[in-house]
Amino acid sequence: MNRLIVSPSPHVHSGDSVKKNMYGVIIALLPALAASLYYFGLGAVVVTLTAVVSCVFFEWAIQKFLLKNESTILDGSAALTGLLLAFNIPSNLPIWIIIIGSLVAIGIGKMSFGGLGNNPFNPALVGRVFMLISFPVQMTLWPKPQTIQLEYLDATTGATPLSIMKEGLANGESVSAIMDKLPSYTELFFGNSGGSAGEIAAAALLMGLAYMLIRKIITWHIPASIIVTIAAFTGLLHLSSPDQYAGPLFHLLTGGVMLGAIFMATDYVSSPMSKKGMIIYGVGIGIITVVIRVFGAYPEGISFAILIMNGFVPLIDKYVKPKRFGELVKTAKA
Amino acid sequence: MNVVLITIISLGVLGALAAIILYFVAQKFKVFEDPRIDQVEEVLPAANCGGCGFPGCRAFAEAMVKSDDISALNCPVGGADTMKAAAEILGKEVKAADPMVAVVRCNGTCENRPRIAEYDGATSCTIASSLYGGDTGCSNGCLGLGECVDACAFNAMYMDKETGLPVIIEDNCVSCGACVDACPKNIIELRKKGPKNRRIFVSCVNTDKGAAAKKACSAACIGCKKCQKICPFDAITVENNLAYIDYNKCKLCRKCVAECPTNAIHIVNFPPPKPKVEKPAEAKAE
Amino acid sequence: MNQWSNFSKGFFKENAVFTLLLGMCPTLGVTSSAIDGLGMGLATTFVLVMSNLVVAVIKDFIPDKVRIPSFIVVIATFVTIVEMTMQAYVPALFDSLGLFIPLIVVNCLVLGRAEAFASKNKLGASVIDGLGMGLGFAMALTILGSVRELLGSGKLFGTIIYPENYGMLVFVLAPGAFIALGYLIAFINQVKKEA
Amino acid sequence: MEYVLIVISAIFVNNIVLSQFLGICPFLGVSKKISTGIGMTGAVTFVMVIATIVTFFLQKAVLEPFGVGYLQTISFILVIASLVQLVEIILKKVSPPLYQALGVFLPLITTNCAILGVAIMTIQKDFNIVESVVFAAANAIGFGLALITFAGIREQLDLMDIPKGMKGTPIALVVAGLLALAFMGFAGIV
Amino acid sequence: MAKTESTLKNMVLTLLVITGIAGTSLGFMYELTKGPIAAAKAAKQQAAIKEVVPGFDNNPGDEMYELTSKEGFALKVFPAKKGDELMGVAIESMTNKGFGGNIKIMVGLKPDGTLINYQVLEHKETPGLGTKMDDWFKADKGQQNILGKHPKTNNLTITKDGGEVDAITAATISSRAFLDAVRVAYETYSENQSSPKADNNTSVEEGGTE
Amino acid sequence: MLKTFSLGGVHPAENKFSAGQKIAVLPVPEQVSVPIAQHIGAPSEPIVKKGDEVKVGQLIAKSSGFVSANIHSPVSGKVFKIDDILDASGYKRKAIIIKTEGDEWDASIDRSEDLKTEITASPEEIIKKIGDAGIVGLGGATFPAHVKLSVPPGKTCEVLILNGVECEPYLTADHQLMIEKGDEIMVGTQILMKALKVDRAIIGIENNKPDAIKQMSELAKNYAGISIQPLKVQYPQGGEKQLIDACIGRQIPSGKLPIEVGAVVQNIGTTLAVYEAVQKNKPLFERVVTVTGKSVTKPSNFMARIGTPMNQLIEAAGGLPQDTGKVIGGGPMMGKALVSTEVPITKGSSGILIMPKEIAKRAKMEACIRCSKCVSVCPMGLSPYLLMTVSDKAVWDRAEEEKIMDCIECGSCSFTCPANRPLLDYIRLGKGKVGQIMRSRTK
Amino acid sequence: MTILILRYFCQPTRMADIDYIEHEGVVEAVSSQLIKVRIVNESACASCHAKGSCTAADLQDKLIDIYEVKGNFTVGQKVILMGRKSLAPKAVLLAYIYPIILMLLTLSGTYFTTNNELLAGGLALFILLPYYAVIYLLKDKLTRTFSFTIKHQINES
Ligand SMILES: Cc1cc2nc3c(=O)[nH]c(=O)nc-3n(C[C@H](O)[C@H](O)[C@H](O)COP(=O)(O)O)c2cc1C
Ligand SMILES: Cc1cc2nc3c(=O)[nH]c(=O)nc-3n(C[C@H](O)[C@H](O)[C@H](O)COP(=O)(O)O)c2cc1C
Ligand SMILES: Cc1cc2nc3c(=O)[nH]c(=O)nc-3n(C[C@H](O)[C@H](O)[C@H](O)COP(=O)(O)O)c2cc1C
Ligand SMILES: Cc1cc2nc3c(=O)[nH]c(=O)nc-3n(C[C@H](O)[C@H](O)[C@H](O)CO)c2cc1C
Ligand code: SF4
Ligand code: SF4
Ligand code: SF4
Ligand code: SF4
Ligand code: FES
Repeated sequence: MNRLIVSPSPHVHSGDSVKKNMYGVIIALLPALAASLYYFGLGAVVVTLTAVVSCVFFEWAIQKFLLKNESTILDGSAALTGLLLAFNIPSNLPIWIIIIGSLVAIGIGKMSFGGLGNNPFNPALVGRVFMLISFPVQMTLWPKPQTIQLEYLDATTGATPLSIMKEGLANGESVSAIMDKLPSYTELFFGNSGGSAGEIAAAALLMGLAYMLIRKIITWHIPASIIVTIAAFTGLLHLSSPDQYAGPLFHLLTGGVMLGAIFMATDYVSSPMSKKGMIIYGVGIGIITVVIRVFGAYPEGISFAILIMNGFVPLIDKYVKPKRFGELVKTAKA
Repeated sequence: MNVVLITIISLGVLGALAAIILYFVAQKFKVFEDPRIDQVEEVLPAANCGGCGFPGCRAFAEAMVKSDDISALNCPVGGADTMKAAAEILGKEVKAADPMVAVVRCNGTCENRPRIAEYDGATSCTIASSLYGGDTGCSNGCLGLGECVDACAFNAMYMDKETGLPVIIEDNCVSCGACVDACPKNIIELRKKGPKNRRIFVSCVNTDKGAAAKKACSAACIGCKKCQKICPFDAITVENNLAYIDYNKCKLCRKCVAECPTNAIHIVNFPPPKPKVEKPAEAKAE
Repeated sequence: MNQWSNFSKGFFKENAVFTLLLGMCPTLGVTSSAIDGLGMGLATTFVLVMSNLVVAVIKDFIPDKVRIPSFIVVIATFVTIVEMTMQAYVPALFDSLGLFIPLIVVNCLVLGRAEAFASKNKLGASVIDGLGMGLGFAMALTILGSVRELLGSGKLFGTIIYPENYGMLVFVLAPGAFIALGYLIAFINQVKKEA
Repeated sequence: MEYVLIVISAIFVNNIVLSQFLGICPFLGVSKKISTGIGMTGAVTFVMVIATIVTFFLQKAVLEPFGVGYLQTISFILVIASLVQLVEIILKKVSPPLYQALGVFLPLITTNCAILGVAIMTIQKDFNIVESVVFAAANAIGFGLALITFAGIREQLDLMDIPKGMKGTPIALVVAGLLALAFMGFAGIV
Repeated sequence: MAKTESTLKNMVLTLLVITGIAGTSLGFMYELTKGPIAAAKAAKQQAAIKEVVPGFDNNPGDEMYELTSKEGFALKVFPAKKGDELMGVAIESMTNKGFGGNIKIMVGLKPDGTLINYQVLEHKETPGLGTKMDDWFKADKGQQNILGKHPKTNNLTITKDGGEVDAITAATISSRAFLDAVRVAYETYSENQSSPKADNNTSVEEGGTE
Repeated sequence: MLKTFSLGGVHPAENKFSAGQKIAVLPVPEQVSVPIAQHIGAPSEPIVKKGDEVKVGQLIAKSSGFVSANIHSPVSGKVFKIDDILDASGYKRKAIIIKTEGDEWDASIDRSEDLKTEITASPEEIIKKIGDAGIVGLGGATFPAHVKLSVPPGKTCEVLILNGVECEPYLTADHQLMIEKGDEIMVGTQILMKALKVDRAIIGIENNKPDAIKQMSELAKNYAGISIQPLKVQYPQGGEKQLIDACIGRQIPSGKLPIEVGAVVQNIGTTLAVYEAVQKNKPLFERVVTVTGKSVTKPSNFMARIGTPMNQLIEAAGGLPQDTGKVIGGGPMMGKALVSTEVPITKGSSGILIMPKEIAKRAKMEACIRCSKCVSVCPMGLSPYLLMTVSDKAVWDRAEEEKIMDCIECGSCSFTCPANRPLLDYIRLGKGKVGQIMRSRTK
Repeated sequence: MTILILRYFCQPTRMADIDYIEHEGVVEAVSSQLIKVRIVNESACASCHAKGSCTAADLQDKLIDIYEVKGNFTVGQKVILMGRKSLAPKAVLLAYIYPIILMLLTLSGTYFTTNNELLAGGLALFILLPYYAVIYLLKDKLTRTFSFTIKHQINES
């Protein structure tokens, strides 16, 4: 007789898979990738390829030689980490630094904890911040965006809007005076400004967000709470002293806020599990980002903010549980 | 010299103060921890496996120090040597506990026991056993998912891929009993290691009636009581269609072995058979 | 226990840093370069040896209940001596070790050895124990310092090994200290398992 | 404003554990459970504040006037060691059940570098008494923040399959390192 | 040997004896190292002065006087003389604008205010970043070098702020702060130049302690 | 917006192949095996011996406790033996095996087809009759109905909720019953209302059964106090707690019963059985079973005697398809996979689902990526990913703290998990252990 | 709006749900109204392999008095000691946090009015005396608050 398969229930599955989610995010990143290729040309190609290839390679090598377990490189998470790492660094970064960054991201940030699903911190950001602190010189030289450029290491460099703002304010210039030196909001929206390879085009990133929301890869809670918090906080500051603090739109469209809020803070592994927790997490990221940007030494703070809140995720998960059925009791009238 | 004087005075005052405070502290917080606990703990294997029935090696050490009669205590991992060493520290006597070893009481290899279904759930014997009796006709036998192997902290078990059954590596087994507790089917038993490591046991736990048992597994104990009748030492009892050999009574005469029609009785570590006719499939004698 | 193993246990088997995890603050705090690590290690060794020596001598005169404060006084005395001597003769090292010199006083390793070993053993054994544990501690600090210095600024004991531009600054800073020590301990555990 | 800066600096920017490397032993040792971490924070705060006041006294009223500043180390440690014990005695005397409750829930490990370190630092920074106390309390809170966050992560990691070689201390140190890395973002705020 | 019992008397006595011995030895040790410690400090100062204003033959420590800057810092000024000729002054200047707080430097100025050399004394900048200022501004690379420049004729601020000095890469804050300390030294010195400095010169004497 | 429950939920493909198939009466089998444990609670005690003659509807095993139920012979014939047989539990358990001879019903059973609307029995009599008839919940839980209807002192029931949701994919038994036996169900409802002393009953029906909603609404006009509540299609709407939440917006607190919020839930099939027991004196010995599956040639709804071997039903539905991988007793979400098709139908068998090999096999389990999808679908607001981990690591106190006992084993979490983690497998393991610990504590 | 947000987050968290914290202990003495249970302080140090060298550890056995006793207990029996979980924070508050706040207040109050550092410090320390006196007076109440119960250990199969 045909041997029957037995297993505990349920006997059907939604068909969702880790792979589908990861490749879904990669697809969502394609518009931003296109924008970065458009503005940074060869540099973007080199940086992206190096990061993706080395992340996947390191994951494979560590699993093969150190952990001696089954390889999971095909699930797309390493490639995604590589892609996001590439999106977070200048497109003229020397290859050897990118390789170190990938090693740190995958080796320290992910595989030391046992691989996919175990890492408390966002691997790509671990890699990025490690590089930022280790190689501050190279990590703060931003190539100027221009249509289809073919230079890589010797691309002309310029400051990011955020550092121009920070420098300007430090020199006592007023916000409006500095804004005149900067690209318009529309230009910022479509990515025509200096910055990391993948962070510049808010429009492209928002397309990715829409895609992920529709495919139900992520929920709105984290991105929305980050964006709203940043807008509200900078809005308040701006209202209190318009000459000292740039407005919300500026903060949202510059630097990595969009990339961070949409793609990095939402990383499943290092974000909270409950909706309430996600909102707390998002609000925390928003506040810390603004504090670092406005009061701290770094012009940009979202990477740090996400990492810091990653640290709090276990606490959030422990004390902020999803609403349980029957918790809010509506009993019968006695 | 002035400085030296001030130094001495201020330190002296401080010292005196500290002395007084600490004196009172010491009065209030008299805690006596027998230093022998540490010493005993030192000689214990530090496996913290719980095989002794205490939460950890330290708790066991405490128990040893505290109890007057330690004959009931035994660290299976360390064995007689450890117990002797510990007893020496305490100046107490140990009776050498009989060394034990785990045995797997199921011989439902893929050959003996045809599979009638294919399990596709979580790899856990407990989960599988809460779902159904198993993927063979025998609902008592080993499920083959290796929960016992995972439980063993001493690398003394592995799953034999051919037979689908766990195998105990006698030399590594410290008889901690973790596997016994882990198995939801109560298949593993700790038995006396026996003289020259020789022992005899019924390798089956099936309680079905003879025909059903036989149908499910060709090596099953069918409860025919032949062994019981032949045993000169009354070591064998048959209950619920299943024979059991009491290791305290068994004198290893091997009469029952040949008697068993299904070869359900296993012998371990005996020299190879002399002229005798065919031998039961000795699965785990090696 | 023979004297050699009494001495050598501090290097590997019972290394304060790698296996006992004692005195973590100086271990992490002053190892941004190999030389600082070595200096701190030696200072600690001195205190450890001297206090073990004194404790072994006076152990029988001390009532049990003031054991700890007495030991603390002894240790603190030697720490202060080290402090003053360093300040006088190696001011540069004193500056870079900073706060961590007085903190030798609370290094569990020092008090721990006095309490666990010297107060129970003979003079000779105590001194050898102190020397072994101290040098083991110094060795650990030097290794960690070397690793951090090499990775962080491309130097080893101040000699340039590769251009500083290629160094990873993190290793000179706080996070690098934790991370480097973490992997070092993992590595040593691995070696120990294989040995 | 001054005080706010002291507080922010001590908690976030120059966190006592994550950037000053003080109190690492309890940080690694008492961080397996969040609840113990919380208790530990309370105890450390209390001891740190009292120790700071007492050592401040000692410094200003004895050591400085008599010109025996070099006795700082030895006298501070003696004072602190006795103080911790004293606190225990008083608590026990005053309310045995309260003391018992504390005893069940948390350890009082306080002879660590953090206490002595903070006491010495306040003197070095030449703070006045209020500043000193605020500084001490802020450092204790900084310690607590790091400790509790860290304990949270460790509790989570406890449920995960960390590779064999990294289990235990190594992974804890790596986590501490990454936490320190994250906290570097606060650099320059004050 | 029988252990001493833990009676109150014994305890207090033991501790008294121990602290007594400790105190005595520490006191002597202090007496012993007091000199060398002071000497080490003085030597350090002397070396710094020597580096920033070489070639003097007086003891600048003896002739040290203090000036107060606009910001309220007390700056020590060490006149370095060869014979009677003022070679220049070494000024211990500082700023609180550093990345990690205060930065203290020793600046050597010619009597006319031209920068001879500098040495960084104390700082809490990030190793590898801010610490580069130790020799960054001495190196002949790009517009890094500030030696031999005159704060009056040269705009000694970083290029980003419109000046003519290249900042240390990725350590703009430290660079600004460092140049600020140089400015403080120069401004304070030059302002007091006009006023009769001879008085100051002799009034503060207790600077170099025994 | 249609009403539904407030937390979580999933929507698996419905696959109701047998919808609209008239309930066909299955021929009486040659031999039946009636397990004595087919309900929640203590197994019944056989009161017949080998060789005894029995009639259809004759009591053959007696309830052996408060929570237990009578069992009646589904056929007439001779008791062949009482022996251990493999049943749907996957284990061998005791069953009464009867060889059929003819089809002779117990005389007291009213076999006429006419509707008997007048309810003469008093509430107590109703409950007694239901108990005597061995009626247990046919919705799957097989909880003895008379126990559920005996409202404990101090509690009052305000509303009766009928479970016509049939939220499990594939199954259509209740749906078809509502179409074909609407009137009987209405009367059954009235009986239950009388037994519970309530004047309000709600029949919850999911929106994917528009014909049933329409028909029942029509009928309800003739019966006082009964209303129909159409519900959004969402699994596990049929879960008692979810259904109450969906229908009347009340949530049963953790560890409590529906009566806590003044509700009692009964399944449609149960209601019909109640009608038959009270009005027609017919004990529970047959039920509607859906036989379905992607490659089943004739997906059907059968009226089958309890104890009929499943392979007879499968034969009647066109035989076991070649590509069969799994045979499930019940629906795909909560049903039990069977080792053999020879096991008998019991009171709890709502369906037989035959799954082809290619979809029967679970995909490979991967590491949890903490995507929180399991959390958001859990209708009980639990954290399944955590419950699985703590069960795996045997951290039982944490499992208890995380309310593992609240899990209704709906399987939504395992269904959703992109990493294919067998969440529910482990949660069940944990529930078992924690339950054991909790019980030992109260002892 | 703010109120709404506050409400959203201020729902009773799960902390309160599980009320008891548990701790293993051994019955040390039994009398008519009171059972003494010895616990090994779980101060993490207890299980640290380095505790031998670490004097910071307070590895002490503690005796806890149990007043509310249900069931039979015998000396030497292993039991589970239960305290209400909310006790822990409360104990920390009473023993440490409140006095700190009191000290801070006294300190800043005195300092900013008198500008005398030593006086301020002294008073701040001194204020602890009345504080602990109050605690002492509240002895009975506290005894009731910080009471533990015990139950039999479950033998987990
Ligand atoms: C002050 C203090 C310091 C400690 N330090 C360490 C330590 O450095 N390393 C360590 O493994 N355990 C230390 N412990 C004990 C740990 O908290 C913990 O109980 C122990 O590591 C458990 O080890 P296990 O996981 O191997 O059972 C310390 C405890 C205290 C109270
Ligand atoms: C940990 C850390 C250390 C830093 N150390 C310094 C420093 O020592 N000096 C400094 O000027 N900036 C320091 N920075 C600040 C940044 O490098 C800052 O981006 C830079 O000073 C200004 O940027 P720019 O030089 O690219 O204009 C530090 C930042 C961090 C996070
Ligand atoms: C997840 C889940 C899904 C359920 N789905 C249904 C269903 O679709 N139809 C149904 O009648 N009962 C269903 N039940 C059973 C009900 O919870 C409940 O036991 C039943 O409706 C009560 O009626 P009964 O006692 O008459 O069976 C389900 C239970 C659970 C836990
Ligand atoms: C929505 C989403 C966002 C992600 N974001 C990141 C990210 O920011 N950084 C990263 O390394 N991996 C990211 N990943 C991939 C994956 O979760 C990551 O490799 C794990 O953290 C590694 O354990 C993301 C995955 C998803 C589904
Ligand atoms: S085989 Fe069983 S008894 Fe033997 S060591 Fe392993 S777990 Fe313990
Ligand atoms: S012996 Fe028991 S635990 Fe081991 S594999 Fe077989 S069923 Fe599982
Ligand atoms: S099976 Fe349990 S844990 Fe999983 S979704 Fe359903 S109720 Fe939640
Ligand atoms: S759905 Fe699966 S992968 Fe996602 S959190 Fe739950 S268990 Fe983890
Ligand atoms: S060395 Fe700092 S706390 Fe132990």
